[in-house]
Amino acid sequence: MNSNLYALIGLGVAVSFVMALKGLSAPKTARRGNLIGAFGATVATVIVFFDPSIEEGHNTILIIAAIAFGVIVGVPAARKIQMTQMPQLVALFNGVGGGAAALVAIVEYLNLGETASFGEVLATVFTVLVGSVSFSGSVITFLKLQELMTTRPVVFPGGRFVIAATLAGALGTSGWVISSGGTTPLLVLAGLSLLFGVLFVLPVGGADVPIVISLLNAFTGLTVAASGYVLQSTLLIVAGTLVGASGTILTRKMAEAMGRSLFGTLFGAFTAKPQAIAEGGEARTVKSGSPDDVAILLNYAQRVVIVPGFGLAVAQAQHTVRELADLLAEKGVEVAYGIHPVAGRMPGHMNVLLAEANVPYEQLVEMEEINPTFPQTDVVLVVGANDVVNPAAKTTPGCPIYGMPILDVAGAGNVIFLKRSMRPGFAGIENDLLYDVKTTLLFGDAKDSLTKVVNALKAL
Amino acid sequence: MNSNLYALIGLGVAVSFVMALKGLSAPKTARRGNLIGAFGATVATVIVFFDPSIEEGHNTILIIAAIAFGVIVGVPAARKIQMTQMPQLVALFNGVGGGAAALVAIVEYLNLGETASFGEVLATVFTVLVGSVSFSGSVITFLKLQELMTTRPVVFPGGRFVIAATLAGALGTSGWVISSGGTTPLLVLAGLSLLFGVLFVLPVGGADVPIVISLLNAFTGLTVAASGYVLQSTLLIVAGTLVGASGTILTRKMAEAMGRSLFGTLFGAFTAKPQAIAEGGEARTVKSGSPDDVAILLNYAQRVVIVPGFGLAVAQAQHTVRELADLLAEKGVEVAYGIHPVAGRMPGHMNVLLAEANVPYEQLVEMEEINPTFPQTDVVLVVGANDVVNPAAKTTPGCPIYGMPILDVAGAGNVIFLKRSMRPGFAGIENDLLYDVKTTLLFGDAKDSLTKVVNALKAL
Amino acid sequence: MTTMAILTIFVLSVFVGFEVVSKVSTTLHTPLMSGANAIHGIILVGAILVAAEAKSTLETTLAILAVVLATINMVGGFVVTDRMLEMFKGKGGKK
Amino acid sequence: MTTMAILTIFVLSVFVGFEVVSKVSTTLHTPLMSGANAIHGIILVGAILVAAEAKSTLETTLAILAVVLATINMVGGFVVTDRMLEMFKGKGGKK
Ligand SMILES: NC(=O)c1ccc[n+]([C@@H]2O[C@H](COP(=O)([O-])OP(=O)(O)OC[C@H]3O[C@@H](n4cnc5c(N)ncnc54)[C@H](OP(=O)(O)O)[C@@H]3O)[C@@H](O)[C@H]2O)c1
Ligand SMILES: NC(=O)c1ccc[n+]([C@@H]2O[C@H](COP(=O)([O-])OP(=O)(O)OC[C@H]3O[C@@H](n4cnc5c(N)ncnc54)[C@H](OP(=O)(O)O)[C@@H]3O)[C@@H](O)[C@H]2O)c1
Repeated sequence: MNSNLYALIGLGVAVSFVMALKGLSAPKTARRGNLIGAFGATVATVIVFFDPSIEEGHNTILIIAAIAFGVIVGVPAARKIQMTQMPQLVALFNGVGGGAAALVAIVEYLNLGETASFGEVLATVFTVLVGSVSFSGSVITFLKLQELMTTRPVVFPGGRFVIAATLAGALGTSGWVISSGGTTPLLVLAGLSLLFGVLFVLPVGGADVPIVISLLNAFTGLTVAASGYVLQSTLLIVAGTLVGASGTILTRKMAEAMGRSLFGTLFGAFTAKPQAIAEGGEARTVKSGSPDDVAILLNYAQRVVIVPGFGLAVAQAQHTVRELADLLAEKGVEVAYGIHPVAGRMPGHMNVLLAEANVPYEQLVEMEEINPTFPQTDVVLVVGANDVVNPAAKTTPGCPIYGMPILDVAGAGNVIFLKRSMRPGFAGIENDLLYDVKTTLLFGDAKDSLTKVVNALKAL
Repeated sequence: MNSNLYALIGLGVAVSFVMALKGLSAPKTARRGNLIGAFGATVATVIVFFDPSIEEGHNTILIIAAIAFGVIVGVPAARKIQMTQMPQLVALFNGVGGGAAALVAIVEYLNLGETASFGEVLATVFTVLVGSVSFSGSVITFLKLQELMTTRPVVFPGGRFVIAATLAGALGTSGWVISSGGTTPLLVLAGLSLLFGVLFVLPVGGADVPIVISLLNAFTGLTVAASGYVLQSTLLIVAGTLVGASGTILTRKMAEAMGRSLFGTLFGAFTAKPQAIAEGGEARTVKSGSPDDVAILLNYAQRVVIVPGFGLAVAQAQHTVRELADLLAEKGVEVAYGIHPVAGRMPGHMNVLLAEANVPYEQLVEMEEINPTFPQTDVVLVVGANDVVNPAAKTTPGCPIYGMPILDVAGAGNVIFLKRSMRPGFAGIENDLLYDVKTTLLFGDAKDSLTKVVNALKAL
Repeated sequence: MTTMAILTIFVLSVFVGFEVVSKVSTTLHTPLMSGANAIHGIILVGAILVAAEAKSTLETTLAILAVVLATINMVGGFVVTDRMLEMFKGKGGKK
Repeated sequence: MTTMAILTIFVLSVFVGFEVVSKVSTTLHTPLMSGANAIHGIILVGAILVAAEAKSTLETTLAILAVVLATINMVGGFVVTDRMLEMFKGKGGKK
């Protein structure tokens, strides 16, 4: 293919990525934006086979087979995954991207051999280091989110020294690669970087994992840009930098939405004082109620606020909750949903679920707006939420969610929790509100409980 | 200077321009943004003397003298100009920028001679054409705004053919330059382009002149980018393109604020039907009042809306209007200012003036918000405004302001106009509202009239 | 391409990246992250380039592995983003 | 610098220019226009470059004229913009 035409198409693809990101940042255009990006990526993948710099036909069959295999693995995973498990899938996709970038850098390094310029070696080292960190870090976030390992910060004695030593080792090895070259130091670098990725993510509290995914995502973008430099592909430079820059902004925005600083997220576990929660110190009593009790409370309320959380997603109770809300509205009760920005397991999770259940948009009220209305609210119905209403975020410095803004449901007349047990939420900390005199607990799966309450209400 | 360092500083300057534009688009950061831009420009001007590609010392004294002369002309003009004349000054500054770009292109063309590549000749032709249009067009807008010539669209029979012929001539000459080269065709091109600039702006209605300034501003930006291509200066390419792109967006936004399409602005005069206003056909009567009449009307009102316009700026009546408003507020009358986006002679003109007079920000109400409140308003006090309240914008297709959203003051109980005569406003069209039964006219300079009204009010 | 050109392109891309997402609402954080994630799957292009030049078995193996991983990143990323956004269907216009 | 690099830089600059002003309020239209106007006064750099290379009297005359015009554009533009913005002083924080 004519090399000017080829470069022009590459520029067009870069533009499509800008438009994709732009589209994705507004609800109206989000889906179209994603499709534009997918289209651009497809074009880029097809035309690269006509790159004037490559030897035609070499390894082509193998490459096409590899792509087909990747599609066969990736598409069904993306299609079948449940909404509740979306974040870990995104983490995994990000990780494989980082891994791919590191591999590309290694192969190109082997290929260039002695002819590699200083800049190229530097970019290679950067890609291998950051790409490996992104890969292993993403795998750990996956394990945490999938609850294949504990979601709490993992800190071991002297942990911060081990981390610092690993990082120093990785940086030292980078110097080694740059000064003397060769394959061995590069592989050592990859190994140390993988280890560092693991150590880096382990101490992050589960609640902060999405922030880390977003950060690793930005990192991977930068490795792609660095690969673009080595491979002399403007498209990779632009696309990678775009992701790196927008990912950084996004990470900061997500941290803000959770009321944390980025620094605190990453290193909080080291600086926090050990928690002094007297677990089980005194056996406190809770008030548990029947579906009928709950129905009566709701029936005589003027205003009810429903606070959905992760449990609603697990129980797939969004349709039942809607039924209950409609029933109450018919009875003249004012109903609103209080949406915490990080309720559930991904930002916007609750909006997605309730949108799926056709809950009218006007009933979804964001945290800042709903908080002042709790004192005028008679009953708050907390459906499978816990951390987002936990007053410890305000009262217990050092706990994993300290500093996160919460829904101030304690201001309302009555609080009803629908959950299955006394187990804590994602952050793994006790919720004092469960023991409050205002609180009634209705144990059981959220969907079952809601169905019972609806029936009881109808019978009243 | 080391050429890498030189290029790096250039990149830094480009970044400072991005930050300047970004700063300028939010009120809090606007001033700082402008200063950052000025700083970047100063740095660029100093370091260009160390450009590795130029012969050291050649013409340096002359250049520094020229810069000093430019400063001596430019700074006092910018410092002394009255707020009301700001737009024409901006137009003039833009014009000289376009002229400078055209001259630079011509000199570089002479300098390159036979060695100019096809791309360079193309960029030169573009710069000369567009730069010259920008120059002469800006001069005409200056003359219009300064009212050294009529502000109404100038259309002469067959005008559109003359314009089309001039444009065709300019494009033909461009082809001539590209195909055969040489100085003569380039100078012919410059001449034809200057003529085209004049013809292009003449038919634009005075009210649309700021839009044209903004458009020419964007054009000039593009010529700077093209010069950057010829001179191989990344800084000029980036800075020029930034201005070209942001200027285009700004032009569209300004046109929107005035409720016009860009196309209509530029070519409206040709497509509009000739106006059939029966000027002086029947002698219509107006109701003129004394300051005492006005004071009484205001005194017994519950709610008064003040609509400031260009006449307020001319009369420098902003402080007196504030005094009146404070007096009314003391008497328990509810007072608000209705701000039309294009009242005055530049966007935001009224905000600037009223801010200068320390009018509390809360009292300034934008058009969309104030319009629904007119039916609940007893008295509207129109101070030196005309076009922005002219119902012809809704009722008379083909008039220069047709389609512009207006302040619906006719919905209020009484309308008082403070103006000096029955002369029309900027757009040069009659205002039927002046003849309305609801309307009282208080003739005289706005500041004098307001002072009299204040005194009458105090005496009541 | 000169180093300065690359640096300029890099800096400008940073600005575009910053600006383009600066107005995103909380609701769209996840789809945006996921979409950006899919975009860096464009490393697939790099993987194909090195695979097409790979000579030794080691190089070929690593490069082909990179192609597989990058494909999963890209294709999976776009599909999962689309699925997420589908949920907003019919609601999207309202905010 | 290659043509492709220049084209890429151009396209990215267009996006930056579009995005950076996309949120401006009506109140700031004039200062923004005037500030952008001052920025294209950077043609002064070009004028100085050609003036420093000018050989014939014609070239020198035209180039020096360009330097004068560009200086007026740049310096006057920044000063007048600053004056405009000064008016908002103390009010700026409110919107
Ligand atoms: N949105 C995000 O971006 C995001 C991402 C990652 C992490 N996070 C973190 O996730 C947490 C979100 O808070 P949250 O209040 O929504 O969730 P949560 O604190 O994790 O609480 C969920 C509650 O739902 C209950 N539950 C689980 N399955 C249930 C079922 N089938 N029926 C009824 N109840 C059920 C659980 O109690 P039982 O086990 O007793 O039933 C648990 O107390 C925050 O810590 C946040 O930082 C958020
Ligand atoms: N804001 C912008 O961006 C901008 C830029 C350029 C053009 N424009 C156009 O300018 C117009 C603005 O409308 P506008 O209503 O503000 O102004 P206008 O329509 O020009 O009317 C101004 C009125 O003020 C009166 N006046 C002038 N000097 C006065 C004085 N010393 N004391 C009292 N009255 C005085 C004039 O009448 P007398 O002569 O009888 O006193 C005139 O009727 C629109 O057509 C708009 O499109 C706006």
